[in-house]
Amino acid sequence: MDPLRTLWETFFDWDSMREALPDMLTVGLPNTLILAVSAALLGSVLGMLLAVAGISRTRWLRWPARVYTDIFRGLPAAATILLIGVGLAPFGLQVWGPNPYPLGILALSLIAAAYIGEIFRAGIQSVEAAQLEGARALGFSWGEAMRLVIVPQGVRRVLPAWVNQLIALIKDSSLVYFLGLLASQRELFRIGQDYAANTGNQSALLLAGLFYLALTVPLTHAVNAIDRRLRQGRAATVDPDDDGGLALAGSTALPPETAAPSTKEPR
Amino acid sequence: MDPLRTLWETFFDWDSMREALPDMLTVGLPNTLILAVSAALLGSVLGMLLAVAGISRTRWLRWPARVYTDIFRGLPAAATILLIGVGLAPFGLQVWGPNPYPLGILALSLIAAAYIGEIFRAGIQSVEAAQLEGARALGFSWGEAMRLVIVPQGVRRVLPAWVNQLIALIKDSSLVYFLGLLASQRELFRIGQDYAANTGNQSALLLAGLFYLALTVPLTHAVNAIDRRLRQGRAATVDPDDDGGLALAGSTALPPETAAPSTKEPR
Amino acid sequence: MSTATATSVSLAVRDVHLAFGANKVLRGADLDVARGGTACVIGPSGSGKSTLLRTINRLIEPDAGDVLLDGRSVLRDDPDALRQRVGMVFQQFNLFPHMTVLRNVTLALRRLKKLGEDEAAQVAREQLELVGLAGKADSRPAQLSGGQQQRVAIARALALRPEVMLFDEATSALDPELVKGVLGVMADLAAAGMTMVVVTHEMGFARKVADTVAFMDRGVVLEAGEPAAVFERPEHPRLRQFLSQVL
Amino acid sequence: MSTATATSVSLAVRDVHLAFGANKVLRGADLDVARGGTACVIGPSGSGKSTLLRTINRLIEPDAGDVLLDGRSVLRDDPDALRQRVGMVFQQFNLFPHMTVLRNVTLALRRLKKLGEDEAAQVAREQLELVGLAGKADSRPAQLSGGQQQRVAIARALALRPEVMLFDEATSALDPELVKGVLGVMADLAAAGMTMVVVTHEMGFARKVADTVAFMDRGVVLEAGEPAAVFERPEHPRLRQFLSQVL
Amino acid sequence: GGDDSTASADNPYGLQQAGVLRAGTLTDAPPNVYLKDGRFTGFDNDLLTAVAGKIGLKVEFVGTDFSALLSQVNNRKFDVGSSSITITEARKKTVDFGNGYDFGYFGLDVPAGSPVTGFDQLAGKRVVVVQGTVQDDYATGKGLDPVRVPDYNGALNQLKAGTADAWIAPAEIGEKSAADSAGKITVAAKELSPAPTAYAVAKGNDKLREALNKGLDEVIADGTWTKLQAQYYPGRPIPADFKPGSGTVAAPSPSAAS
Ligand SMILES: Nc1ncnc2c1ncn2[C@@H]1O[C@H](COP(=O)(O)OP(=O)(O)OP(=O)(O)O)[C@@H](O)[C@H]1O
Ligand SMILES: Nc1ncnc2c1ncn2[C@@H]1O[C@H](COP(=O)(O)OP(=O)(O)OP(=O)(O)O)[C@@H](O)[C@H]1O
Ligand SMILES: [Mg+2]
Ligand SMILES: [Mg+2]
Repeated sequence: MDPLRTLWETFFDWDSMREALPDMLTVGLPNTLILAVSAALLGSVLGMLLAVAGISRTRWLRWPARVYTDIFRGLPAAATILLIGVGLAPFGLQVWGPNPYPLGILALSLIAAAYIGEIFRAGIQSVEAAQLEGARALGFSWGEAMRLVIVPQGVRRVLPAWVNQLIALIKDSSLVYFLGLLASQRELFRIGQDYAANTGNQSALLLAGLFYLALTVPLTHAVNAIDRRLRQGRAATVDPDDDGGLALAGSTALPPETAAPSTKEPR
Repeated sequence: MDPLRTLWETFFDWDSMREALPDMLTVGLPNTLILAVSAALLGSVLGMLLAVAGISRTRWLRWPARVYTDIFRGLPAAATILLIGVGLAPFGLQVWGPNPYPLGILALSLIAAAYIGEIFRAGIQSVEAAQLEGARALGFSWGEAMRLVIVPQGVRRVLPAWVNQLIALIKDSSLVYFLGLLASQRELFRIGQDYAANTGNQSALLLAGLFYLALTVPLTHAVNAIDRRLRQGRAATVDPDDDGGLALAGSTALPPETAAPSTKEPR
Repeated sequence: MSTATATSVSLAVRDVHLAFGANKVLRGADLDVARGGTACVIGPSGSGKSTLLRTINRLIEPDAGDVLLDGRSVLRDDPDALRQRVGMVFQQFNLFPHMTVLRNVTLALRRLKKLGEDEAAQVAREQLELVGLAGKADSRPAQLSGGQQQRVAIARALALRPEVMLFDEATSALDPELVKGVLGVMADLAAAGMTMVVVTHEMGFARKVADTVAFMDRGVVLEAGEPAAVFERPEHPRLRQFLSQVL
Repeated sequence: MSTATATSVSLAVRDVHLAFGANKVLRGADLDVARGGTACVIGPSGSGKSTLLRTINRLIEPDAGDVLLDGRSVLRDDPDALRQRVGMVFQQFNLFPHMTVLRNVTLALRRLKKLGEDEAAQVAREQLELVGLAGKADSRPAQLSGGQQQRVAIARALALRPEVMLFDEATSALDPELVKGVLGVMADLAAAGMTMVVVTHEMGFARKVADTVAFMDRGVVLEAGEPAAVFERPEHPRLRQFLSQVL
Repeated sequence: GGDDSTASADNPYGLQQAGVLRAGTLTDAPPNVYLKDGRFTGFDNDLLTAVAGKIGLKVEFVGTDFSALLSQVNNRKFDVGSSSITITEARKKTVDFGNGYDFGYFGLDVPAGSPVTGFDQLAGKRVVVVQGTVQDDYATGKGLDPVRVPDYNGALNQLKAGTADAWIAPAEIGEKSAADSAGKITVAAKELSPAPTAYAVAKGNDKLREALNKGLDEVIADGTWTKLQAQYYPGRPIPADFKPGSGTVAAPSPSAAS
């Protein structure tokens, strides 16, 4: 057999995809969304707390944040999910019953928070000290200055990296599988993998990938659009066809220089 | 059954850990390092190219970078690794023989590049346009200005987020397993998983996690230390016991205010 | 500036010391400003003028010395409350780049003075009008010229009606017309009882606005007094040399 | 500034137009500077002075009009080559915060002028010496006072020995002594044949350094001529009004 | 089937590397296939080594994930798949199977003291299975809506944590887990699995499939199969109607083989 044909059939077999599609749409997609969205919200809030604690002047906030981040970022996600899912299972059983989602979401959020915390910290620390001075000179407390002036600027600077983490979270949501899932609890990737294991054909897995793309690409572009809107400056007046341009912060972005070939390509 | 005892036995069985230790040290650790370090290097270089292409004024650079990022970030890592590992296998076989590492490293790098590219882009775009003006007014071309002035500042701003991705890479290195590994090619996580399967408890997996920590924690702190050193300002003269302080960029960080309880806690 | 400030306070800086590492920037600086008075601080670049202003509202804590408002040390109080009484315009303006000009001015009005949205906007617009920037309320700082940014910074600080104002080179980016305008605003403020410290390198400006002129060099105030005295009859040789360079 | 620049060029700005969106910032600005001459641009805040300087070295491309060096349009050439001939000091300095003062000055010397490490450092130190900052070579910009930062920016631009220098409020943060110093430096530069355009709001300074004074208002140069003529016998009523405000 | 371009005189089976049978397997599914002391072993793999020996091939084992195994066999990254792969119609669309060489019992593991005593009492209970296994097929086929986990440890964890009422396991594994559990888990019942397991080869690689079938018959006839059965599944009775291999050779009885 022609190896290219085999490859094609392995990954792009339409019949397998069609077969998996209904399950993916009615079961996998909602479940992935439930897991990812809840964990994204919780993880971002926790991440912000970690970031602020991580740059606090109080050692008793800085150190715990550091240790938390090191551990939850360093351990394999599967191990963390197992530790929390199995370790807290007796407790979870009492509160939520045998559904693994609550503990799974908790574990995913705790992991995401460690990553998102570092991203937000990077953004916040990159804001010039003069901004904090400006805010504090008006009479804002450190917390208010952070909340109203520093954090909004810092977070905007790292939005693309934050999107990274949301996308990773969408995909990590497949790891709740380690906690045991009913057929109706499977998310996109798991359904794809079930088909792959049962048929030996990877097309359903690729279909799961396409679903991921359908979630992540609009997310990326929505955030990029917001990012561009928030970015101050001439953008509003620029030919929309050339959106972005060299969109550095601030307004006086240099115009394209068609006359100078040496400046057209980065190197 | 005492649930705490069960948990303890499941995750902290010293005998299982001791049994797995030699393999982890002599086989898993070197393999994980080979995979992660090569992919980190290649992925960061590609990521930088993607970031610069992504903010270029030339549509023919910006769009491919965008599409690449969307796809490689959106697809599940396992699917990408399989696609590349299986799809390029005939080619790989000719060049490197049946060893799955080269293709695995390639796939890991391509995935990491998509994430790292977005991180670097965030950092670079956050640099004020005035900096680019300053550099170009001296006579530097766009590429030189980027390379000498903008990129160094931008990358420093997102170092913690870059470390995030390196850590994710260390852990993603376990996914080359999908391409098939000889016993001597297994990395930390796989060895942990295999021991866990043979012993019926997760301790070996947790040991793998501890190895990850032993890699990721020093990495984090090394980069943080470099970050702090590069950050301009008063840092050099600050009591080392209170390192960091409120380390915003620039020098005039506010001193701790012990007299004002309302400003001590972030909120 | 139609509304008078509630109270009028005197300001005194007493033997303030501050070092950045080994660099002793303030080495026993003293300054006295009467209630509702205006002190101009002049002196060579790097002599510690900006640093002195920062210690007054405790953006930097002095290593030693004291700052008194109406004779009461500010070092024991809550710095946030202090800074609501002591406004500041920075040499580099320190505007918030992610907010419009209007929001730069209303932010503290709403969050600290607890004004409603509309009320804050009205106060802010009046203040912007006063510095000739009514038309730029919806611009971002990066879309403004240097002088426009400086005026936004002035408006932002004045909108809060502080008892003491610290201006760091408040007219450095302003043309003669605007300097005249700011001068008028400041005369009104002084008349209304506001106490002011103005760092400036424009001697003409200092002569016009100051009740007291203080000459700083290397972290100490070498000479202080009425403008006429300081400018016409400087005693310290360093000050004489300095003034001899004025164009 | 002992080394003379290789060549001496004349500069002409011809009917330059530029709009930021609906905001027409330049509306047909003209300017002529003779070889080795110094033009001072004065005018109210927001009149387009900084924007005009930016169009001269093509940091902003004008929407219409032309810029000529020795009669030759710069708009068709490689802008990087142009900018090596035309140095600029920004109103906000635009120093590189992640580099020491010395590296701020040596960067272009090494990368563009291809000087060796030591040679570049020597040129830079000489230039820093000239602006009184020899002792700050190893500081970061954020550790400097406003006037010190401005002087680094001046040193950084001058170290490259451009044929034309554009100063945007080059003395706004400088005290009278330093203004005198910079004045001396500029006199030397002019004597060595460097052509200069200086935006300033200090009329005394303009009067001292300028061969030509150009008064800008709302994007056009309303009046230009010898300092004596412009300052003593202003023709345009707007200019008369402007000058009447000088302290 | 089709023509086999990679086959040649010195490489009659079209292997990736002449003389070496590259076998894709799992590292973590004892006792069928697993990795111990750096060696791939387990009943299926030891048997495959013996079979390959009969046709003059050396085996090189490669560990992978089950979900990726069959597709890589089909793409000839592996010459053969060895992982207690149950022959199903769905899988036959992707790969070809040799003759069956093993059967399986299901064991029903329950927490000690559970009221469940048989496979017929599982309706409405939370039943855990490992994803993609025959047990999964079986439970799903019976409409049980099982909880799926990635590996045996996951299943065991569910029982221990009390989040599942029963685990349908391969009988040997279920028994080993029960024995290791210090009385916390017991095997409630056993049942014969419906379909045999076999080695998988790429579609159309008939030469290799036939050679493996021939080798399999030889190791059945010479008693290796029986010996490995006794080694890996001690005490497990062989059902009367199960015939390994082509069915034309008889396996010697355990007593005769040893
Ligand atoms: N990036 C921008 N986007 C929109 N408007 C801008 C931008 N930059 C400048 N402007 C506007 O253009 C006008 C001229 O600005 P410019 O900086 O040239 O003034 P200027 O004469 O240098 O004033 P100043 O003396 O205050 O520095 C101002 O009204 C300003 O608001
Ligand atoms: N964060 C800092 N770290 C170290 N040194 C500093 C820092 N800030 C200021 N300095 C030093 O302190 C001295 C005084 O600075 P300051 O800004 O108070 O001067 P200034 O009188 O305001 O000068 P200018 O008129 O130029 O603004 C300068 O020599 C400066 O280099
Ligand atoms: Mg200052
Ligand atoms: Mg300007």
